[in-house]
Amino acid sequence: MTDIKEKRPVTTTRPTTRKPRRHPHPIWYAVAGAVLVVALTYVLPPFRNYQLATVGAYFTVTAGLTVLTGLNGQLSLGHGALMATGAYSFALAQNKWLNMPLSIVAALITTTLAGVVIGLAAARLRGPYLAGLTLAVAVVVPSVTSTFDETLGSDMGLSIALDPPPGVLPMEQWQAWLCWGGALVTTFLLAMLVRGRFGRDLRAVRDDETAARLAGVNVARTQVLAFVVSAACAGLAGALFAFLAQSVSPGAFPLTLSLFLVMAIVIGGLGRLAGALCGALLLVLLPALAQTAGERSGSQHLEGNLALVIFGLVLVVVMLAAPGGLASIRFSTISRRKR
Amino acid sequence: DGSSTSSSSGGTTPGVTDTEIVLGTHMPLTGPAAAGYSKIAPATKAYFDFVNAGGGINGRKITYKVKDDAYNPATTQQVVRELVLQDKVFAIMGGLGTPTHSGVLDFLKTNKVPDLFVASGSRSWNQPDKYPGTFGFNPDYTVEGKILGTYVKENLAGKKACFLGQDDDFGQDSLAGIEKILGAVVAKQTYVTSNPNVGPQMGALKSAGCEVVLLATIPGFTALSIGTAAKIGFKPQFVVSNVGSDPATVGKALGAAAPLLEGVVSANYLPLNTDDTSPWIQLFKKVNDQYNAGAEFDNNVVYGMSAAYLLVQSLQAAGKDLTRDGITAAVKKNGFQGPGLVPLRFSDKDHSGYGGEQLTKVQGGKAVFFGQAYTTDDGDGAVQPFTGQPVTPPQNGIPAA
Amino acid sequence: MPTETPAHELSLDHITVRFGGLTALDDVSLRVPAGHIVGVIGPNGAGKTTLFNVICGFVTPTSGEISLDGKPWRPRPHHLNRLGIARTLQGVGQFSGLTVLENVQVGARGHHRRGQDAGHDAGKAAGHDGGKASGQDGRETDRPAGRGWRAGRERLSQQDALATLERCGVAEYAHQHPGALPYAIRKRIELARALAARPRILMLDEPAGGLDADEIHWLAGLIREIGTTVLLVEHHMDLVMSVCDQILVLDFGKPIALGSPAEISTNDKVTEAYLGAAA
Amino acid sequence: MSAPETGRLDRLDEPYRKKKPLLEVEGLTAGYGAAPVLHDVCLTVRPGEIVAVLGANGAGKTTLLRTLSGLVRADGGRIAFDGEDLRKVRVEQMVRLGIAHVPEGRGVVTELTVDENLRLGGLWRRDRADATRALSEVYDLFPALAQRRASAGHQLSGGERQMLALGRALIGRPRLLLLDEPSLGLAPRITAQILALLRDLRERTGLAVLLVEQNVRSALAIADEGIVLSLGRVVTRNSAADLRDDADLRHAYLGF
Amino acid sequence: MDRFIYLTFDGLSRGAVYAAFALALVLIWRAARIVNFAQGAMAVAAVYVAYSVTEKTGSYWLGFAAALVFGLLLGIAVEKAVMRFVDHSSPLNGVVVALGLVLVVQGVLGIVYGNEFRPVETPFARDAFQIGGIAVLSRYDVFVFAAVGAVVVALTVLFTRTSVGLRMRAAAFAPDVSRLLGVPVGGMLTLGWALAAAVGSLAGMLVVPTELGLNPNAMDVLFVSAFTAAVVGGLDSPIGAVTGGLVVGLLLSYVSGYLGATVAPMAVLALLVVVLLGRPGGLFSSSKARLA
Ligand SMILES: Nc1ncnc2c1ncn2[C@@H]1O[C@H](COP(=O)(O)OP(=O)(O)OP(=O)(O)O)[C@@H](O)[C@H]1O
Ligand SMILES: Nc1ncnc2c1ncn2[C@@H]1O[C@H](COP(=O)(O)OP(=O)(O)OP(=O)(O)O)[C@@H](O)[C@H]1O
Ligand SMILES: [Mg+2]
Ligand SMILES: [Mg+2]
Repeated sequence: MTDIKEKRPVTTTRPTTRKPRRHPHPIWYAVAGAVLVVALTYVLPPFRNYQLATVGAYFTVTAGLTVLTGLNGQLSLGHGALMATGAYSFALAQNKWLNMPLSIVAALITTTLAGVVIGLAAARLRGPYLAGLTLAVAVVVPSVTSTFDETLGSDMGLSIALDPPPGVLPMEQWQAWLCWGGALVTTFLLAMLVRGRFGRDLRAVRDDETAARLAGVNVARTQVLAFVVSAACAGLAGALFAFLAQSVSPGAFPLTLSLFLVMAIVIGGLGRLAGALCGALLLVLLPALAQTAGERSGSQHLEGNLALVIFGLVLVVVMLAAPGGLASIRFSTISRRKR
Repeated sequence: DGSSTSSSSGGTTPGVTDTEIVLGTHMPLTGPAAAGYSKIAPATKAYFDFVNAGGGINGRKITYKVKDDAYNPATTQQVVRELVLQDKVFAIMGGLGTPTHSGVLDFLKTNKVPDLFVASGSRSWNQPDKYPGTFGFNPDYTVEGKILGTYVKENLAGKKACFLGQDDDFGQDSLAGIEKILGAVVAKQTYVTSNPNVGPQMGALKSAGCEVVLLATIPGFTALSIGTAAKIGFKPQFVVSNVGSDPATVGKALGAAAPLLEGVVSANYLPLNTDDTSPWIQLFKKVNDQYNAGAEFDNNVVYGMSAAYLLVQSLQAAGKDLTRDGITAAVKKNGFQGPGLVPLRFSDKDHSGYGGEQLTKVQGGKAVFFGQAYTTDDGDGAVQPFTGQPVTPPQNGIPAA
Repeated sequence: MPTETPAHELSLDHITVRFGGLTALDDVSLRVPAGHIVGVIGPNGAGKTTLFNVICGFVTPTSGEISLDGKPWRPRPHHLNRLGIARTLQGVGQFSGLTVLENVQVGARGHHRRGQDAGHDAGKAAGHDGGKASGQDGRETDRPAGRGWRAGRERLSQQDALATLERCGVAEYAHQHPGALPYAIRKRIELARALAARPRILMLDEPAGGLDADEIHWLAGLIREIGTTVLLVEHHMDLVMSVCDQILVLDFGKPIALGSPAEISTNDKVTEAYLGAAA
Repeated sequence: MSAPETGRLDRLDEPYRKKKPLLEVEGLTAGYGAAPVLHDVCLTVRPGEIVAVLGANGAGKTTLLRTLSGLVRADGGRIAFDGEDLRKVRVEQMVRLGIAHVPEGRGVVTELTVDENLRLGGLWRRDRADATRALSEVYDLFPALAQRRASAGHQLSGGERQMLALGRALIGRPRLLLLDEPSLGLAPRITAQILALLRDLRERTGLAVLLVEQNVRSALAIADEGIVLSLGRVVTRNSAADLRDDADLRHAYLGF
Repeated sequence: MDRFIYLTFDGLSRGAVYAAFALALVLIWRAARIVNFAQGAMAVAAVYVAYSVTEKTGSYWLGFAAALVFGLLLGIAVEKAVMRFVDHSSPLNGVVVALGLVLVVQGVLGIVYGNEFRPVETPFARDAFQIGGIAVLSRYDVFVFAAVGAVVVALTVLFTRTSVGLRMRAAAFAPDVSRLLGVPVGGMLTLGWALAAAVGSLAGMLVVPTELGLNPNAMDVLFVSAFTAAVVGGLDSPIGAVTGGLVVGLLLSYVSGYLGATVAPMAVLALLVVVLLGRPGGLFSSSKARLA
């Protein structure tokens, strides 16, 4: 066989790029995360624990969404509706059986089914057309709840029966544990799932569908699967939110929620779980910080609106300064810039 | 002063020191719902500032923390927890909205936070056994429906009465009240806030031959409904819920078509912002000018200040030794006399707010009261005329203990 | 050899493809015997890529039949890999978000199944099947312990992909992203991805595009030695003439000639339509 | 080789050859961020001259053309075109100076039709009448395109796209043509036709061409001069004839 | 039958305003390949400007002109000051920046004007003409139809007949190639944003009077309907936007009229599913790209 390299002394001198360093196994991240969260819940005051819990619940959905949007390239503006599906299923099951694990399973099952249905339609659509369809899904929630108001309770929603936290555990701490339990299990499973062939296929489909099909990837199935996986994550997150709020109502899952989720994963850093975490943190902290900043500096009339302006400006500025998202900022980048 | 920790009440009551009482609320300050409601909290705060300037209550000044929840129940959860757990408020005062506020009832109960004068006409606030710390303010939608129904029954007898309502508990409770008096209406239609076109609904009412249309609508949709009806040459007598009847707001939304409002019947339980002869309005206007930067004086301002007045009354009644149990007990004891046209219903067994309304009619672009006030309940109780005398505010505008 | 190879591995019968008013393929028939190298040439727009698209299932023929191993067959793109058919694209179709190594791994999906399929002679002829891999590192047969079979399989596919990249002379780029690489390198990565599937039928659409003389020489060697059935669309006549057993010439979608390189190069119609006076 | 009928493309009567350089590049350094790809590149193209740029893949040929037309920013060095400093000229001004770049991998706007793509090539021109004339000349030159006038770019075959990109560049009647692997995907007959056309244009209009081509033999067959790039540096610069004969060089860099 | 006719006209007049706004979305999509989620907020800002001008001068038409001019300028400002610096390698970056802009614009409007509803005048009466006792169209509806028609014609001419339109499309699809062909890509983007924002402002002027009243969120709900309309029609086609707008308007009217307002959003979803599963690029999508 002719080996082309031998005739080309010039080209072989090109420095070979180093092999990327190996990442630790996801289980270590999960364990470290769990230890950190449990430790945190003992030092944080109750409200911070509640916020921590909210971050966990958001992380569950942003992680799933970043797999769908970041790795598979499908844009969903309807994840708020999937969360609502999970939340309502959880509420109904919980009010019927008062059994948390069972209710969470119920939430997972219904959202998975919803994910299959939407995913099947989504697999045929691209770009803004997919955005349009999922947007319509996002805005249909109130309509569904009022059409079936006997069971879903219309605008008022449902309140949820919950067992008290075990032992003498304060409620907020219990909430943080459960939400982060859900988040860490989810992200661990997602990390395992996207490490190997499936993750590669997801990204291949995102980058070039034709080439992916020729390489043997079943594009439609990969896309549906991605949708289902991320829908299940959204379902779990919805259940966690319902658990946190002890109630569900359509107003808690407005279109803006769906939009904010997309915003979170993009600003956090699209396609990485670290980005999803950044995004989840941002979803909780940024509005709070913006509101505080607004309160400090404005009169009564301004505070809400000023917070809005600050929130929006931060989003724009971050996106311009770090187009790859927060998770893409590395110390090395920063130090290189300084030089 | 250095007295921030020690307190005559033992220092155990959150949000209360010798010099301060911290109250909190949640309101939509931004987002689509802000348009209707964002003026209430500033008015409430202005009245508190007025009281603070007059020396406060038992030497304590009121700090009122207003959190924006954009009318999103999930955000309400967040901000109310922040108020209770982080800011350690003494009580939640005037939390606004049915879906938003009902989500935090359990949390407030668990944390034993008094939940005073919820700004919504839902019947959910009146559950003394389940939520002992929660109290309403507005007459509930069923009470109002019964009173409006009574008006139709007595004055427009024999005319075909129809209904258009918001597709939630507001519309449903309202319709329930109306039908308790009138029996089934000839035609009923609903709308959803996400679709600002009531053409199909008004068309249906028109073709059903309706002569009276009862509206359980928020102001924007009142305007839309009346405007749309006129557009298609449909001119029934409109009878509108207090929620969506403020002629200033609705008239503005109608713009040039504002004259259509003439003759529209509604009801209210607080003095009307346009009634300059009312001593309450005079007081509130003064406060508004001094402490609310002269904000446009509409019925939302009247509402905010009336609620604030009631809260100050409650604090006075709870006495110097302010505790959470103390204030709920004081509210339950009732006996408050204030701007309201009818009595508050508070008692051990009843946590709903005002128990009735008086009818109004739009004349010359303003609403004016006519006839007399009625009271009733949200059950099958009769609608009865209320004969009590209105009271005037105290000289200095601040209720005494 | 476990089974006897059928006479015609792939055959197309009276394929016609129309796009609106345009007839891209007009009653094209082609029989491809196993192990043969069949070239498809013709002027630009003659329908060569369309013919490939028909075989791959991207284009459904307006009429005509396809059969594989003598059985009627309806191709579907993502089944090809499993059936042992691999194709390169005319341009470059790479996953810009994946490293070069991952790009090749995507194509290497059938490999663990084929690893046991020792009778697969095509790979062996190219010195490229499991035998060689295990000869190199001796790890193919025993599953690597420690992280379970999944991690093991992943490592296997990685080794395999690296070996394929090496074979195409682009292993040094394994951990780069393909977007910024020179065109010719990307063409070879494309080739590596197709080879990684260890196909029995390899379809190459202008594989020499952008390659220099040296590389084309190397490519010719590869095609000749690979031992699988090859369908080759190419404008580089030296390459086509030197490697093909049989050549189909298309013009405006119509087959105008079919024969050995020698026959084709002396065919007047072909010279006129395709090669031009220069050739 | 059948010479195409392009008589009407003729604008200049006097031979422009061997006049003062049209393009002069000195000490050019350029790249994509971190490490430069091109180092200290020098070259000259005179009117009516065809210069072939040769080199292994990855040598930086494409980068050189992209730098000349401004798509890649030069980090250092001088680029002069007809006396003007090209580094100060914005990309969109290049056509107006008479520089046309046919990028690697067919820069066809796939969402536009063939006709729209071609018209786009002449939109900047003030001489509308001549732009229209040039358009019909291109259709004469590539009858395949004429047939597919109303087809969207993304329906075309590979070769059709290449013809489209090339034809579009000709509509601007450039003085300097930067061609990046024009033969890519083209049938031998069309390639020959295009090379003949280049020769023809150069003779009659003084067109200068910087030609990147993997098919070294045919490139050197029509070129006057060749430069060889290796790892971003000019390793040889010589007349085409000499390059054809230099066996060592051929073996080391050109592989034939 | 009367009811059907009534609902049809009601739906058409509503659909026309969706169409107006959908046109703005189509324009920006063609010119910059971005779905501008800030379009609604920007339009509201323009309507506020018109409101102020009309308050001051008492003239509707001065306000109208001011809104269009302001829209034009706002579009230029947004492109030159923000969008130009967005890294468009991921299409989502632009979307997120647009969402950020929505918050900024709404917040600023809230600060300047407050969150209350404000009345907006219409230049023509909104009482519908009656034909045989059925209300059909008002003068205002006719005005809206005329305006929408004019915009469609203008856009169609722009994109199919003029060289600027060709340049804009080329610049949006292939910036580098366009630059090589002498297309000032930056200028084309600015122009696209300016025109789209102006059309958006026009749509805002037409829409807001038919809504609840002017407030910073006045276009939120409408954006969803208009985007749906644009998607149904095919984002690349002005005619598609108008068709989509009218279809959505009619559907909402029929469903609200015959089945109740509550189910209307579900009907829209169903429409999208049916249309997009049949034609994944919308009703007026052009031919499918070849795969290989
Ligand atoms: N999906 C399609 N829609 C419309 N026309 C098409 C489509 N696919 C191919 N064509 C047309 O069919 C003809 C054949 O195209 P094909 O790509 O098969 O040519 P080819 O022989 O591969 O040419 P080349 O050598 O230039 O690559 C061309 O004219 C092309 O424009
Ligand atoms: N966009 C880019 N970003 C970073 N590096 C690049 C980019 N494009 C090219 N390069 C690098 O620049 C070098 C020269 O590439 P270039 O494309 O100019 O080579 P070439 O001589 O044209 O090769 P070929 O003959 O294969 O087309 C290569 O090492 C390549 O990896
Ligand atoms: Mg081809
Ligand atoms: Mg190159």
